[in-house]
Amino acid sequence: MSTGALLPNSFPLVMSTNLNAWSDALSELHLFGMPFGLIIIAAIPLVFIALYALTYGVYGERKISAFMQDRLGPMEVGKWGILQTLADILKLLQKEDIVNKSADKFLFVIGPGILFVGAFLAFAVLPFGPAFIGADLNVGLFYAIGIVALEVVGILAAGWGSNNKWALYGAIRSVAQIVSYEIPAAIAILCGAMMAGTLSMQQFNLLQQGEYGFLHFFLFQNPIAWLPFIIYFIASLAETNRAPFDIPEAESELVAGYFTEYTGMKFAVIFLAEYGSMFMVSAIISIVFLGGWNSPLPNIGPLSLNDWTTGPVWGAFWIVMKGFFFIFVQMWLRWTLPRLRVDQLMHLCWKVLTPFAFVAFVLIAVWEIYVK
Amino acid sequence: MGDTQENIPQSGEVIAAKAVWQVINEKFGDAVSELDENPFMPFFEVLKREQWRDIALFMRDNPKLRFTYMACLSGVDYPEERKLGIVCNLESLGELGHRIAVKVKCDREGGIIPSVAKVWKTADWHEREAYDMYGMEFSGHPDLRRILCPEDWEGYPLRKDYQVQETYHGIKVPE
Amino acid sequence: MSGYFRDIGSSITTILTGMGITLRHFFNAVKRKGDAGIDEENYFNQVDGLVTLQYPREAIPTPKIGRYRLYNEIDDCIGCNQCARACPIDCITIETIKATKDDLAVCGKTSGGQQKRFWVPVFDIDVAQCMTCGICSAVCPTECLYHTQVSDFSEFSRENMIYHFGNLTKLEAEAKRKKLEEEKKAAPAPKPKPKPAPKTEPEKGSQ
Amino acid sequence: MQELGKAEHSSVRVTPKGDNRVIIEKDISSEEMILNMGPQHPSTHGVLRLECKTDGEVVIEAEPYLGYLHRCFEKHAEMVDYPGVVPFVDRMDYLASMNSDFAFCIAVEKLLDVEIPRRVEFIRVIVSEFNRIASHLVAIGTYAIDLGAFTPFLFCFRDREHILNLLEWTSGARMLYNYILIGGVAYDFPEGFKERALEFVKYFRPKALELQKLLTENEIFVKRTKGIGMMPADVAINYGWSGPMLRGSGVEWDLRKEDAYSIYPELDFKVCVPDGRFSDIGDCLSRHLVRAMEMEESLNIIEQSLEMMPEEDGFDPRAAIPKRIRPKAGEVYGRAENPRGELGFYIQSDGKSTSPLRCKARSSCFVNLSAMKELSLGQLIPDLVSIIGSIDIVLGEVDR
Repeated sequence: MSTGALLPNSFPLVMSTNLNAWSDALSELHLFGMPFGLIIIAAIPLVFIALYALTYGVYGERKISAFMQDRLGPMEVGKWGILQTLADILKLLQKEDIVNKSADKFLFVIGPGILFVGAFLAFAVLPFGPAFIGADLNVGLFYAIGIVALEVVGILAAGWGSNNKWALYGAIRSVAQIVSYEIPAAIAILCGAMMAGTLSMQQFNLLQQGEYGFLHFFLFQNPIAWLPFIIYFIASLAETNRAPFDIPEAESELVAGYFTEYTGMKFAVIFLAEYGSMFMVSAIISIVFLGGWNSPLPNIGPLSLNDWTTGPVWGAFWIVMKGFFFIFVQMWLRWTLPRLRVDQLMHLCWKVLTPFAFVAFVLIAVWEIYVK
Repeated sequence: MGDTQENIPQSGEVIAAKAVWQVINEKFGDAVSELDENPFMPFFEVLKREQWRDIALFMRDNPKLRFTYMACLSGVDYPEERKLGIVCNLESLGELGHRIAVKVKCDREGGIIPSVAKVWKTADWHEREAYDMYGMEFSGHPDLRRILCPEDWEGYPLRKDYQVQETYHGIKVPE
Repeated sequence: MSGYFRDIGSSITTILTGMGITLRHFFNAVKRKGDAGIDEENYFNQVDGLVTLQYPREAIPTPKIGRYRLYNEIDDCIGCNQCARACPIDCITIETIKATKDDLAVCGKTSGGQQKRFWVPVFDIDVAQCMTCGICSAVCPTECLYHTQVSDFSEFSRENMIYHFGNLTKLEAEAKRKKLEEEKKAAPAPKPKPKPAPKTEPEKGSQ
Repeated sequence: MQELGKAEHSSVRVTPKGDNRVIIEKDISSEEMILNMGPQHPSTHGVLRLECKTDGEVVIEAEPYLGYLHRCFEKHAEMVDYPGVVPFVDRMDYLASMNSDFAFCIAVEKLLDVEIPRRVEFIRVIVSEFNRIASHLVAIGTYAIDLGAFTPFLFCFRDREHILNLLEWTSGARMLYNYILIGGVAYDFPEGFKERALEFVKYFRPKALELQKLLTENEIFVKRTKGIGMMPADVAINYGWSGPMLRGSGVEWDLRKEDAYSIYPELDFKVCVPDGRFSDIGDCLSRHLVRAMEMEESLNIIEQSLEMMPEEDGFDPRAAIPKRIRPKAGEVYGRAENPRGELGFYIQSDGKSTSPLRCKARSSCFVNLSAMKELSLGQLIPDLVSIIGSIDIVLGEVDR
């Protein structure tokens, strides 16, 4: 459980063995008396969200959905339509920024802002590999769950401020949904915290480290962990308003839900926030249950695959890949399933997921005390 | 009627319609006209149109008739008779399977026909449409408004003497 | 209670079935159906994989019978006006001038060998209005009016959607009209025959 | 007369019931809100406007407003001659033009005295059954979209595309065919049509099965549709429902059997009614199932009629078309089974002119939609969407 398992004898920074070596070094960087390094630390998740949302989020989703539906998807801008999202962003930038006359201007403007900030703030505790984390809080997980829920405020502000009945419906539905699904999600995550005995994100990763790769992940160490894993995954779909729980933006019922009235860049920001929180929940689930930035490859005799694929850069690679995998599953579900109804959604939350989460909680506690 | 397959049920249709008409004639006497043995659409006319709703209800509920299904209700203009009218194609679903058409006529200006919207719900919107297109009133209709044209449209478009209005809310009406 | 668990069970199995189907399509995306036309043998050869085409560059060919843009072969047109009368939406406008006797040779014959008796200075088709029903081409006695396979003919201006097929310019038409007047004056009313052509071979076009 | 009033109401009442219905506690109800659904709304399938009185998510009442797509079909029909009406008929139910043409031609042919060649009848049946599949595919696909599943929609459209290609190959147009003419059809089948059509049947069966697995059997889909929008059989008849809607309520009534027009009596097919094992009879799921089953039946019909169709060299499908269509004076009500129900034409001819004196189109969607107000009572907004989707309206036909 020590950091010594990381690659030894490397360059002091690039291949640092110390936990959080890059972010610590950066935070001490001052230029002209300004905490320049901190700005970089803050900028890295921002750049990451933007880049990932541009490439994998929007373009990937469009391509994945297209392939699942026997279509080609975007093909015109660039080879295989790779630059399609850039073109879309350019289009959105040029669009007129309409604030309708009867809207509550303050709420209308601040809504997407809160949404984005909520999604973005959670990235502060997200470890991009062993060497980089925005802030290694000892309550990192708790913070992440809490701050993602800030989105509710943004959605409500956007929906109410739009002064549109559809937007209002969308916002109310969304708030009810997110607040409800916090409970099974939190309990499921608590199961993970119980297995780890910590709330610090980096500690989670360290605890799941080992030469047998994926066998050290909580999901494979504890058979009961599958239950909270699935519960959290389902709840995270609801929290990020993804299908089959996309009833707040149900396009066939509520036109576009809480962002019906948004145009141009504000619309783009809402989208960015959605993709941001999609990655956030995917990263949380992979940290808590699937070893975060640890390599899933085991050492098999002379093939020390695990050692070869461990390191600061590899760590970043693994966590991003795991996040992307869960995002793929989210997209996959979205392009397969119909949408639930409002009351069925609540039924699923309160009558299925929450009891099962409690059961899982108890079972895990029993396992931790008596079996382990 | 060239098609042989269609010929056989057609002639049977007229016979069945005749039996139906006799039942109605027994009950209502001279309120209904003679049966027109049109091979494609045997029909009779309701001469006393105040009784149309009673006839309709009788046709729906009498066990010998059971015209449960109204296929169509069309408004018609009869300019040479100075009348407007409706033609109802009725049918009995199930083992009886007979069908007949009923005509009801009213005056061209301010004509009133009793509504059968409560007898057959189909008639609800069809009567609204007939009112929209021809302008006859349906007394007792639950919600007699225009249905296809805008509320404030002038005139009744399917009347033979209809003149299209020139502008509608400042928009020129083509032709 | 058993219903509760049965619901959960069937939800999971049906969702997994559905996901299996979409995943199979996802992996089938390396194949493409291609742009085989319906009249080609291999149309149903590739049943999996992507089916869409990048339209302007790739397109499924229109079958020969394709009934799209209306075209008039004016050299064969005898100006009988049947198409304009048959058209349910009146998108064809025809003006004809009777050819004078000495002009008949100039006026020429159709490819079917029928003598043309009319100049057709105006033969306008408003293809923006045309609903490609094919009624006009069915009544055309000389089969000079027909729908082509060109299905994509958008224009930026609506005026460009009116296709002019007339075989005389305005000046020429004026000259012909004058000539006809003179001929009429010269030979007073030699039994005017308003529509000679259409009755000769009606319904030929429909076969 | 008091009895009259009572009797008038006696058979007509929809009692919304079902496992999945939500019971709303009235003490938490608040102010009513008027919600305008449409005319531009993704799930109203065109330009239908529903004025919903809502209490939270619950629709207390939804009043449909029509006429946004009113194109004066009946007036047009009085202006143009009989063959000219057919293209306008095409444009009424633009998803099932062949079937609409068929209905209109049946009506006019009843007035005229024409012998229709046997091969023409087969051609008509085959193309209209193809079009029925295409139309049901749209119905099922858009229903999937209404319920939030996008992929089945595109699968449906992928398969519909093949049908459109087949129909374009034989008729020259993709959507608005003007193919079935009064007394005949426009063209004979092209060379090789039979083989391609059979290939399509072979291709489509597994795809329909896949669609069934992906959509119809999906638990979420079942939960969204089962027990929603219940319509008892007697009320459905009283509303004049027809086609898949009426059969969804368990009434075995199909004009192809009842009227036995064209060559349908010679063909072996069954009238699809739900058996109540998967759905509550009369709910949205039943209607969906009927459509899915009818596609299978249409495939059977196509196979049979392709086999039975008499082959004739140099066959002229227009031979029986009268030179001048001027029916004798009279009136007729002709109808055919459209994918959406009974499409009937009441035609009145004065025997003098070549255009009808009166041509009333009894459109199936118009009648089916008229039950919307009653069906929507006390439903949730998502259920309202589900109900509209299951009615499968084509606004072109509703408004004519």
